Amino acid sequence: MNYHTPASFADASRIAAEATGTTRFLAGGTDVLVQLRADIVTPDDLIDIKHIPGVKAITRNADGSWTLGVAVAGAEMTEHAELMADWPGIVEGMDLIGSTQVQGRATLVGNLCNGSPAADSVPGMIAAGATVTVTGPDGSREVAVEDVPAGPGRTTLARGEVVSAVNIPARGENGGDAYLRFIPRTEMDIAVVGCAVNLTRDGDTITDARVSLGAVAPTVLLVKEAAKALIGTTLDDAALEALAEAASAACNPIDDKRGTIEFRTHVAGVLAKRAAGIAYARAGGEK
Amino acid sequence: MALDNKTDFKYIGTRPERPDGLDKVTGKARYGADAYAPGMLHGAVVRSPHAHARIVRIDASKALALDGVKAVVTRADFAQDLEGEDWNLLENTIAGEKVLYDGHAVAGVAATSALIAKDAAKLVDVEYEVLPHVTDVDAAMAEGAPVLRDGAADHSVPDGLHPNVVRYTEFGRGDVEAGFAAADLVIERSFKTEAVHQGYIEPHACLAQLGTDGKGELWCCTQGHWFVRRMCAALLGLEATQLRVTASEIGGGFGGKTTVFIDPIALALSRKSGKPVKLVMSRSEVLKASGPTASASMDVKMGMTKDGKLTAATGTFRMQGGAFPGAPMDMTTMLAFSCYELDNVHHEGFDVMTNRPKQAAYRAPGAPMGAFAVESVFDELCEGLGLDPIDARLKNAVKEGTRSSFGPKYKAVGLIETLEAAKAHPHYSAPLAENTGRGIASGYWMNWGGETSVSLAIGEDGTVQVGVGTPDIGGSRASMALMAAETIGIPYENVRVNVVDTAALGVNEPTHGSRATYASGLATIEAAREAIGKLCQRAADKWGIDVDAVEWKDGAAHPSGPNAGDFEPLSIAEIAGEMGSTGGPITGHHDASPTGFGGSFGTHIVDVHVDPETGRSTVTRYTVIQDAGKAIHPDYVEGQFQGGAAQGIGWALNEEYIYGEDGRLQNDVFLDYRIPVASDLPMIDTVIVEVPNPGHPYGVRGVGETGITPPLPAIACAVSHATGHRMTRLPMSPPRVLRAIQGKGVS
Amino acid sequence: MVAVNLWSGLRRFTDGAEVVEVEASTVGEVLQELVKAHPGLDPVIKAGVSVAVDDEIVQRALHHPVRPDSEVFILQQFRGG
Amino acid sequence: MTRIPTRTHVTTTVNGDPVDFLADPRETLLDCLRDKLGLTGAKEGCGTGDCGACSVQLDGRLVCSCLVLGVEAEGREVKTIEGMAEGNDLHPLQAKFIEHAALQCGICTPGILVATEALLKKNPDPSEEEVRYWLAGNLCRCTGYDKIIRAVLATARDLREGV
Repeated sequence: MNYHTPASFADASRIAAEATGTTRFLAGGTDVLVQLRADIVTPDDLIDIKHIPGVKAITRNADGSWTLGVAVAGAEMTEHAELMADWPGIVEGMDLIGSTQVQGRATLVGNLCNGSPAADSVPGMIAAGATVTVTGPDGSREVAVEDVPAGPGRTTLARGEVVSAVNIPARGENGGDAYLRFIPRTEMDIAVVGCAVNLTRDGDTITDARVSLGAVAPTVLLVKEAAKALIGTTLDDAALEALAEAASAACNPIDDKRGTIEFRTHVAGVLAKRAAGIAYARAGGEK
Repeated sequence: MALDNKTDFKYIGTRPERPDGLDKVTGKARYGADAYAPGMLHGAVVRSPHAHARIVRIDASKALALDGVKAVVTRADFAQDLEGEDWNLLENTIAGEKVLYDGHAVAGVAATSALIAKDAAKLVDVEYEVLPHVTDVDAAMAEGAPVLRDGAADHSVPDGLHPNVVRYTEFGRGDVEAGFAAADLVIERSFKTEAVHQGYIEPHACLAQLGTDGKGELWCCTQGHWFVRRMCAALLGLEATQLRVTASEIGGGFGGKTTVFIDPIALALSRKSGKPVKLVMSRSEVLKASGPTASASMDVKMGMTKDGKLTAATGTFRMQGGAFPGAPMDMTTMLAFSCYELDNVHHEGFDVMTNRPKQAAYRAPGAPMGAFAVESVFDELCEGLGLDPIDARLKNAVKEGTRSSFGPKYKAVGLIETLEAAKAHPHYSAPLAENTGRGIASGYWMNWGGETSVSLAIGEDGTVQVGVGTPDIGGSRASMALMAAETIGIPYENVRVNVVDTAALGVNEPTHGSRATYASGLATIEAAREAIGKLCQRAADKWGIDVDAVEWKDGAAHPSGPNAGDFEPLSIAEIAGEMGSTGGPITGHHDASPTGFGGSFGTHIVDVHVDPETGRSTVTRYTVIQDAGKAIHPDYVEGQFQGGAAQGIGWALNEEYIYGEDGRLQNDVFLDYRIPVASDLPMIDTVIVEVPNPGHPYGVRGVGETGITPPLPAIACAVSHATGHRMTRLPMSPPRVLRAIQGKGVS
Repeated sequence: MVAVNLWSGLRRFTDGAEVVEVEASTVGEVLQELVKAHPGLDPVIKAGVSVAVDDEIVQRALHHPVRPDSEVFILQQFRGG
Repeated sequence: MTRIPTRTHVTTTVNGDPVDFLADPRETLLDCLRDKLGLTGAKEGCGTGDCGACSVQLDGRLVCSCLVLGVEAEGREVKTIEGMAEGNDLHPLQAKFIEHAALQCGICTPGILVATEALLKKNPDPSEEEVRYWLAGNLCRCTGYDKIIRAVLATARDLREGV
């Protein structure tokens, strides 16, 4: 295995493009090293992107939007009070991944590019409308987060392409987001179901919403029908029931060691209601 | 040895700091994987990816061609012509003609680095002919199930059962039909539990050195190094005493480190390569190929009168223990109804082979499953008859003189005392939150004596060293030191207890069966008494009086009787200081297989909140009440209570072996083999009940195992009460509980 | 004679008897005489049993004394963790 | 078959001391600490970041050393359990763990101590719940966590009160 420490994304991209064998980018390493250890993937070339300037930066842009470096660890997000205040749902989703120790290393981008449908940080990013900047041999492009995963363990990125930044929109007034996941224990499990809700209120009425579900389909889903069930309502009981129904209806899960089809489908609706309640309260100014 | 009835203890019952504490908080303590030897090689094991297959061919040529690879061993490198349990052990250690489960070892490799060994293991080419497999106990007994091995059944199995049924038992007394007829309520239910793993955090590890002269050294993490010696000697064709085994500090065992898995492979690799070989299991190997406990399928029927008296009970217990005989159905049957006085009782047990790893002991092996079924039915009887579950238990609880369900009468035991303490505990009467249920259950473990050898020596300064053969898993060195200090009358700090290697003592059984504090403790006391006799003799010689006129108290010899006051007392330090010129070293020694081990009963109270929308269970309050006989070091008694409860909580709620359709283990990492984490649990309250064991001078009962027996039923009853649905399958994972809540059954 | 209580699964080897009387003064003699009276018990004893004498579980302590009025139970072998 | 491993020379600081070693890029920091530097206080319980027995601090951040490559330690600062006591003066957590019998077999203890030291630095007054969640990635199979949590809370109280 060759270990590379490029000093720019252009270099990282070139190393990856020129490599002939299996390539992995190393940010936090909390998936890459597990796969290495378990003999699932032993890369021929491992490209450590943490030596690239700016990868540890959390920046609030002039328009209120956020740019996060690709090596920002979960713990660094949780410790960032302004980011936490703007996008608690995204930060919570990231914070739920693994242990305190894993939080010292794991990154949003690693979680996204690992391609797991159960990735805890991805529904929050999708609900927020986040994008990633992708650097490749031919330059950079911006891709919506929901367009990155292609299926379990796969992404839509081409050979030689590397995510070089995460872009989160400005929070805006009267908005709130939340992420909840279901696991059998209190910590340390992979999500059996995950749900993020991001919404904006005008008074008591929801004017805009995005709902995303994890672990209920081959990729994390953006569920437009679930958002429709919320928009225009005051999150009354009927809206919550419609939300739950839409969430459950969007599920296309599998039976596996972590949960059943029946269970995931039911709990997706339960979590959607609960997450919507939290997001609604946050949008109304409650902490 | 009888109870001293001593109550004025000076050291026993105090909570001094443990002697190994400093090393363990500074990272200096050396565990199985912390040993290194000059010129050492690293080993790796080639394992089967199939649940059941014939080995057609093993080609190690590519592995051997890799630079740095020094040896490859297969079954041919081990003893041939073994029989019985030795053959089972070897077959499990390294496969012969067939692989019998996912992860079954096929070959071992030794190389100059761990990475090269791992690479080489991948290059060992094994050709398999895949065979049909079976992993479920009920499926394995059914007609047409794949046969693991013809002729494996022993004499106990009646004709007509499937060849996978390899042992059978049946016993009881009275007239159960008449008993059921006399009951006001009879409940009969079927139960099922999944296999679980001991989950010790330290994977198996060893460092082996074996020469062609048949002399060997083995360092390993084990609960019993004499067991390791015997097993390795048999599997490698060695003379037992030519192999010296040293037990490292041990990172948890819970029964799972009472046998061998990789140690014989490391020894064989060392013998073949001529170099020391270190072999360490990965977590995945531990889960796939060490010794998890059995899974069980059970039918229990019990009858009760409306005033709460049991009239009859029957239980059928089918257990699989992997691809070899040994599922602990004997202990399950014997202990299932052990809490209750029953004139009419009947038990039946089946030991069934499946394509899973050979089960090993796990804390009270076999008892928790039986308790789950029996205590759940007892609870349902109480519910049906409107009886308080503690009052009803008190009506049936065994006490001294009660004939046990398995035959002999009980000596002094503390079940009633734990039940009364439970009833009086504030937890039992505390109000319950919404969607929360409370469960009560009792359990028993009969404990064990076992071969025990202890040596004690007085140092030249009057301090004391004790050599024991039972590895210290949870603070037993502190307990032994307390007992030695108490007996000799010197400060705790003046005693050092060492777990010594197999060359230093006679045979010792492992730290298992809750026997270490009882048996090694008893032998320590006896060895101390022998040394005291010698100390008194030296004083008598010096004073020129008869030894009978010397009394030992507070760490010194005192003239007594007609000589009282004639001489100044001689302290242990003074006598020890002159040892060399008064007859030589002063030691004490004791060898025994003590039989006065007293069983320990426990009663647990637990509150569980169940989320009605997701079926997720949260233990909100937990209280353990258990009879310790006499708590030598109460901190470590409480620790055993709390640890047993925590393991039981895991077993009840989330832990399980999950095999896929392909017979392969699907959850071979801690991510998916879900043991309780810190945030899953509440504080675990403890009450130590002390009903002295008449078979130990200070009244000690082993406390290690009982604590895992009541949690399964207690938690199941709590969930049943929280949801209104009787839970009969473990684990009570959220999907299963949600189905019950939704009225879809408990399967 | 000492009355020895067997577990009922062993009746197949003892012509249906669940209690067998033997002449013995130690546990070792009890086991020996049992096999002499009922050779079918040989593999059972060899495989390992636990013996209880007067409510004390003496495991396989062959030297342990047995009196004519002792209550003796043959139990399945104990195992622990 | 000849295999020439590419090994990297790594220079780093461990417990304040400059050290260096040669690492195959596949070797974890845990492998390097244990097998190359003789620091066996960090344990491998799982190798997948699920048990926390290998916890160390990397540039002051709590991590699992099994999820860090040895080559990543280049130029960084590593602190292990061996660096927790100041000479022979135990860290208050270490002393309190012994006093409270907060360990049985002790295999998880180094990781738990390293993790709780990081917690108390960040939060000198944690609630029971905060301690439990902070330690969720440190598995202990012996104790049921009770005495561990009590020892951490007691140490935090002592430190706050300047005992």
